[in-house]
Amino acid sequence: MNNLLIWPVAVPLLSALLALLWPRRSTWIGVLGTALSLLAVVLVSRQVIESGAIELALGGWSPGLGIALRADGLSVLMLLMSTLVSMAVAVYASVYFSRSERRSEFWVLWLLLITALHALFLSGDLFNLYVTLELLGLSAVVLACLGGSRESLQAALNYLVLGLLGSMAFLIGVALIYAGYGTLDMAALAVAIESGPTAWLALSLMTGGLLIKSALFPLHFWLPPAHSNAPAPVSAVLSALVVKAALYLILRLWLALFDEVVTQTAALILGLLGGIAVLWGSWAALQAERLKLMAAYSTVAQVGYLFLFLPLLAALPEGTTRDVALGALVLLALTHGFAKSAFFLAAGVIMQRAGHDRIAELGGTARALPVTAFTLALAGVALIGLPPSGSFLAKWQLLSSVFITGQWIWLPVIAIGTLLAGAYTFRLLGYAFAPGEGVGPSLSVGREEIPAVLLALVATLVLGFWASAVWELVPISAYAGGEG
Amino acid sequence: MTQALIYALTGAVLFMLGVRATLLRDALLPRLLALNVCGAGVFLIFVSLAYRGDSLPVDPVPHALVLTGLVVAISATALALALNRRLREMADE
Amino acid sequence: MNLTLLPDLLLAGMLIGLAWAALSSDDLRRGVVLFIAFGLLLAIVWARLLAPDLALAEAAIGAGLSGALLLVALRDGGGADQHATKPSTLNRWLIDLFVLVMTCLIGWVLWLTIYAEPVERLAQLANAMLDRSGVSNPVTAVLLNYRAYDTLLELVVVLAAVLGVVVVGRERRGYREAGPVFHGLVHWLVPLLIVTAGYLLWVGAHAPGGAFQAGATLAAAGIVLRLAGYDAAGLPDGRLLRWLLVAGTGVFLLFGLAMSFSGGGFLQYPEAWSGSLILIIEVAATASIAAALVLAYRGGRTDGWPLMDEKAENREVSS
Amino acid sequence: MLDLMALLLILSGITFFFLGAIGLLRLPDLHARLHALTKADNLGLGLLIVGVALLHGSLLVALKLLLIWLLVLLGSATSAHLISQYALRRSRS
Amino acid sequence: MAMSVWLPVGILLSSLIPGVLIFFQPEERHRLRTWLNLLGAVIKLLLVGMLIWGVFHEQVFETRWTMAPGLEFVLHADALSVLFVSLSTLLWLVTTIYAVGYLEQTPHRSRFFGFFSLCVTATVGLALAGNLFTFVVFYELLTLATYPLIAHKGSPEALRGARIYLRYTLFGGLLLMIGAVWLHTLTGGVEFVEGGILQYANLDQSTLRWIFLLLIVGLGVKAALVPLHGWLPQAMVAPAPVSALLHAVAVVKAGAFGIVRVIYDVYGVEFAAELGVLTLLGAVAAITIIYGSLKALSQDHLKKRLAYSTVSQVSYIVLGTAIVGPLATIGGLVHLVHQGVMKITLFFAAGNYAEALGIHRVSEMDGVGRRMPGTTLAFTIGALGMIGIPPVAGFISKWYLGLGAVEAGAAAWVLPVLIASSLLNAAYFLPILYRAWFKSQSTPWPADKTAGCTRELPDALLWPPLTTAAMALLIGLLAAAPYSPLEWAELIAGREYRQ
Repeated sequence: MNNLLIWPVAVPLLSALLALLWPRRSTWIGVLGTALSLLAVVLVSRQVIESGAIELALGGWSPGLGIALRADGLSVLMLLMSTLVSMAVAVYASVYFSRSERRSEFWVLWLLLITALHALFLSGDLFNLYVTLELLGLSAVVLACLGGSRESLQAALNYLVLGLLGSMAFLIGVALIYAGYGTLDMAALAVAIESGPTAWLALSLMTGGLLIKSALFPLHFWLPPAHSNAPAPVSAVLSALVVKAALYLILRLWLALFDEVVTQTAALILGLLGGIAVLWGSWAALQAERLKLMAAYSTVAQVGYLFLFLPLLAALPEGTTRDVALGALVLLALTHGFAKSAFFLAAGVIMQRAGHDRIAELGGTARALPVTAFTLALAGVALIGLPPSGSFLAKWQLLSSVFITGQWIWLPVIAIGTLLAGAYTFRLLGYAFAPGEGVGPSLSVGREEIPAVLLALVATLVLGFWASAVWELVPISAYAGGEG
Repeated sequence: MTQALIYALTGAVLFMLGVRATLLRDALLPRLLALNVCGAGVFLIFVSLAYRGDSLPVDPVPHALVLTGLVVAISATALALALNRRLREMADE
Repeated sequence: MNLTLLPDLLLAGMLIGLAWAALSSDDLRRGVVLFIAFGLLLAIVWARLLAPDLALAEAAIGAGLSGALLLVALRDGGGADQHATKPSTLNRWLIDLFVLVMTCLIGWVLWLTIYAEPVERLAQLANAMLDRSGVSNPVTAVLLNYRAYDTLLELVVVLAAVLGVVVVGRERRGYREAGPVFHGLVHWLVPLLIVTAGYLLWVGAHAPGGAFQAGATLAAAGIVLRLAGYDAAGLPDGRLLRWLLVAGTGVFLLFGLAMSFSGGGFLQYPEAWSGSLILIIEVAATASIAAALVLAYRGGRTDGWPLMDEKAENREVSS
Repeated sequence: MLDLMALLLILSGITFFFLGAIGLLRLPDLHARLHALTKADNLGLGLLIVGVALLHGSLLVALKLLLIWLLVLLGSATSAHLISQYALRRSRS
Repeated sequence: MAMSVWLPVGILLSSLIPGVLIFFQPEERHRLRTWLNLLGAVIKLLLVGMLIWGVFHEQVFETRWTMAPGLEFVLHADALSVLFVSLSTLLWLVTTIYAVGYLEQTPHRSRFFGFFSLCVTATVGLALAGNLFTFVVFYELLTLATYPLIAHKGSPEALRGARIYLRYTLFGGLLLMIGAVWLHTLTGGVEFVEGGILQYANLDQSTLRWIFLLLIVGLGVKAALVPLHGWLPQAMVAPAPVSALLHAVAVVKAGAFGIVRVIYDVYGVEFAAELGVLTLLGAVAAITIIYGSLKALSQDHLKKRLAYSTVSQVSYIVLGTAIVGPLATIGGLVHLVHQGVMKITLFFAAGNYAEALGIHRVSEMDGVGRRMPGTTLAFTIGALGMIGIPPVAGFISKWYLGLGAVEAGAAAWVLPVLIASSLLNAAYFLPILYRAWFKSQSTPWPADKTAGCTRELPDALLWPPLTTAAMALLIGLLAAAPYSPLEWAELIAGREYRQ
């Protein structure tokens, strides 16, 4: 029995219920629950690393009739990212929300969001994925409007409606799959699905739905307002984790379930959209006047990078080179997750101190908040893809795949994207390190500055020097047709 | 199986009608109606998959899925309406 | 064309017609009312497709509660198209073309999978395992045993949504006290609805019905109460309300975990007990669903929802 | 014989519904419309239910159907009352 | 065994750890900071001493760490890296002492010294990089570590200079990375091997030419090859110790060192010549030498004049590399050290003039020799070395370059370039010396901060230029002694041309 697999879902869920019942203790319950979820994920990861992919058939019913939870390399990596990021953000949020009247609701929804993320990464059933997607979407929407401003509500509402549309597209894809193959279990489907109109249409619809949620150009327009207007800890997880969840699903579908269906053309289209996203998102980030808006546009660009991998993956022959590229994709996603959450938390610290986040008025930040300025710099390094961050390695491998496949068109995209990322990062740093009175002096290094800098360090150092673990984990697949 | 096909096709039409209206309208309430029609379309497809003629027992799995979907749909609708209401209040203030 | 298909074609046509009318109406009230009618018609279709559980749920949730929520949203000032920017003709054409093509494609795939080369799905397996599920209504077996995990997460979705409703705003203002006629109805109706809910809950094990239908029926009772001027809509205050909301998910989760501690898997009921366990879970779920739906209808936080820390509250008042 | 009677009852029930619907569409003001609708529908439903009960031939089912009829009566009467009261209040103010 | 693995890492950590620790020190703890800095520098010096001894005796020092499939982080010490490592370590120690004196009582010193140490770490890492991947890593890190140093003052000019620097170097780094990845993909890993690896790889020649172009342009940005030199004169807004380090060791040298690495240890100098890419490079180097000197001639701002002089002088290294033959190689490599020592002396001196008397311009230097004899003495030695007057070190470099050109049959164009540039060097340095020593003070000093002091300057400011000036003199005089830069350059050339 691998009942271990249920704990990453059960722990945060149970904590959420407790936090709802005892609102006065919600902060404690929230932080502790997040920490225990981290523990559960670590235990699961250890087992996957030691003994390969694991499966838990819930209720003892054979997968297909029942629902199976599965953990393999990819899901473990995503789980680790989400739980580590959420741990750090939780510590930050315990300060950020300490005076908010919506504190207890925040913690309940926070834990529900973690529940949803973990459930999504572990799910091995298509319809169950739909439910987790909805749970993720709804809890994210509610968290996003906790700021209470008109803009944040409007953005959250748009986010909700588009998310629902995306879910519907995903769900009709699921319906077609059930119609064509008579099961919803992903392991069975990984074997059964073959090229044909059913698989084609289902894949298109599901991908289309997920593209909305992962904010790929031109479906990105909801993201910048939603992510930039939410409270800082929420922005952090929205950009770092929630967007990644949809991306994770796309990867799962494309590489494990529909690997025989995917064609070069389809991958090329997504790659092109990704390329436009890189250029457009970076450009918009360069123009942005507010720190959080800049970070949100940068997310659009970073999502674009991830999609650049798809045509390359489709062109590479199955085997080591493809696994290397896939690992690089995952590494890039992870690095971005850590870096962007660090970025948003740092932005939150600045906003609380300065009362605004207008980039041009951030002079003096480096003097008043050295740790936070340092965090911004580290996160920026990871966003540009400079060493020793994980994204440097990923970009190296991305370029390498470009050369191997001969798909030269991506070369200028990557180059210009990198330079633009450098431009917007250093534009910000230029202001932050300039003298000025934009940010008042701080009394001491606050508890809220530490989580951000730790996240940034993970993105720049840990994922740089210990990245080979990613490549060791990625080939461990729970799906027969899949990555391995 | 013809009945099942009729309803499944109806489901497809409803789904796309819903998508169309979601794309064309920009006020919240019509969009919510549209999304609900979308959902109904998908549910109809599911249920027609379950139908195997009047004599054979139905496939209960899609029924359960649709029940779950219904509850999810109304939850989302309720949340969207609540957000919308708050926005209107703020506009009035 | 077979004449026996006529009723089906009629129903299908009416569904599409109603949907079209509801969605293309510029008058929102009209759209909502048509949508409710659409839901009721859909319930008939469910019944036609041998899905009585769904017919009940649709009538109660899809048409009933959705309708109530939409109508009350109209009362809030539902909102005409804010920008009223009509999409350009080209966009309209493109969208219509896209819709047409996609409809054809989906239709084609459905024709292939349902008609041309039908696929064996889970029907036999699900029905064959019924004996071991602890209930004899196959839908309940799927919901609370085979795919219980889905249902658990779905309860969590409800919880998240209703928390969202509570978080974003204050409670809607209530209604004036009912006149004698309406009051009379309420006196009759509410107990009847509660009894019906209990019946649906109980019967769900072997016949159409179950926690969702029961919960929705119970919620209907709450809504009727509120319409009659009982602002609390039958919900308790504060602490108890929280317990009520948590009950469904909590009992479900704790039972599941208990199973895994006692040697089985998560949510793997011992066969002999599964009937009773399912019933207990359903009772709790019914309570939570009903509470959540009524709360969603009430909309927003009330004075009976002291979620905030008292200290924080005081600070806010003093500042 | 029983079937024939049931059929007749059902058909006449449908006719009442039909007339009620025509009334709803054609009559000039709200009160008249309400009048036509509730009267016709209540009676139509009653006839329909008796017909169906005859067809089914089970006492338990017949009792359930009767219950439904009573509830609908109660509901439609009350709602007709509420609607007309509301209309009255509006026309006064 | 263990030591051969840990020594390269230790050399990196000896500046990295103090650097990181210094970041977290509060501003007022300058004594602790100074001790940390000096401790790191001395430990590094000792470790490098061990390294020199080991490499001379053909011991292998290597650390490997897999960062990604096919991407290994390799620190490897060969004769060439030792040359650069020793230079950076020695000059870091001197510059640290100078910087402590120079920055006394200025804000943000923790930040400054933190990045200063990181900058040295990156430079040493570049020197020790055992493959192209590791080189790229440190090349980019160097960019990151120097940016805050250039922007340190926070004034609009400083920020502008830093921004320009960043634009150039990020662009260069990107091209370098693209070239490196491309080559990496073709060969499956580019280790630095004496004599080069590509001649055996049997790859398409025109592809290799393209890659060479990418790599050299990428490196040429930092090496300030014309027309990629635009950032260097702008970057002189940085504090004097930074300029000193930038021009002598860190950035400019990193580019030149990279070019040497690519030509000798990746392509192989003979193979590169076969590809025909060296002629072009030699031409660019020659143009840069002349152009830099000409520009220097017209600068009144002292540090700008020195900056253009750097543009010109660093290309001697590139020129030496571009000429095939051991003698030219020796000339280029030894200039890597000689130019560093001499140029750092000049910048120290320039910093002292600004610090003591507020002198920023050549035209303000009349009679400064009498007021600041020690500094001016150091400046004079450095300047004479730059011109190439024996026995100062610069002469040795030029001599070997000339010999190499003759050996390679390129005398026809190299010798005129060398002569012309030496004349130009004389033309822009000798007037300064003349003003300083022989003219009398005509206008008051712009900002006399040492008026009334008995000594010219505090020890921490005076001794570093004198030390480096002495070094410049000594390595010129004792060029034939064992372990001298010249001997070492001969050792390297011997190993590069062994095949």
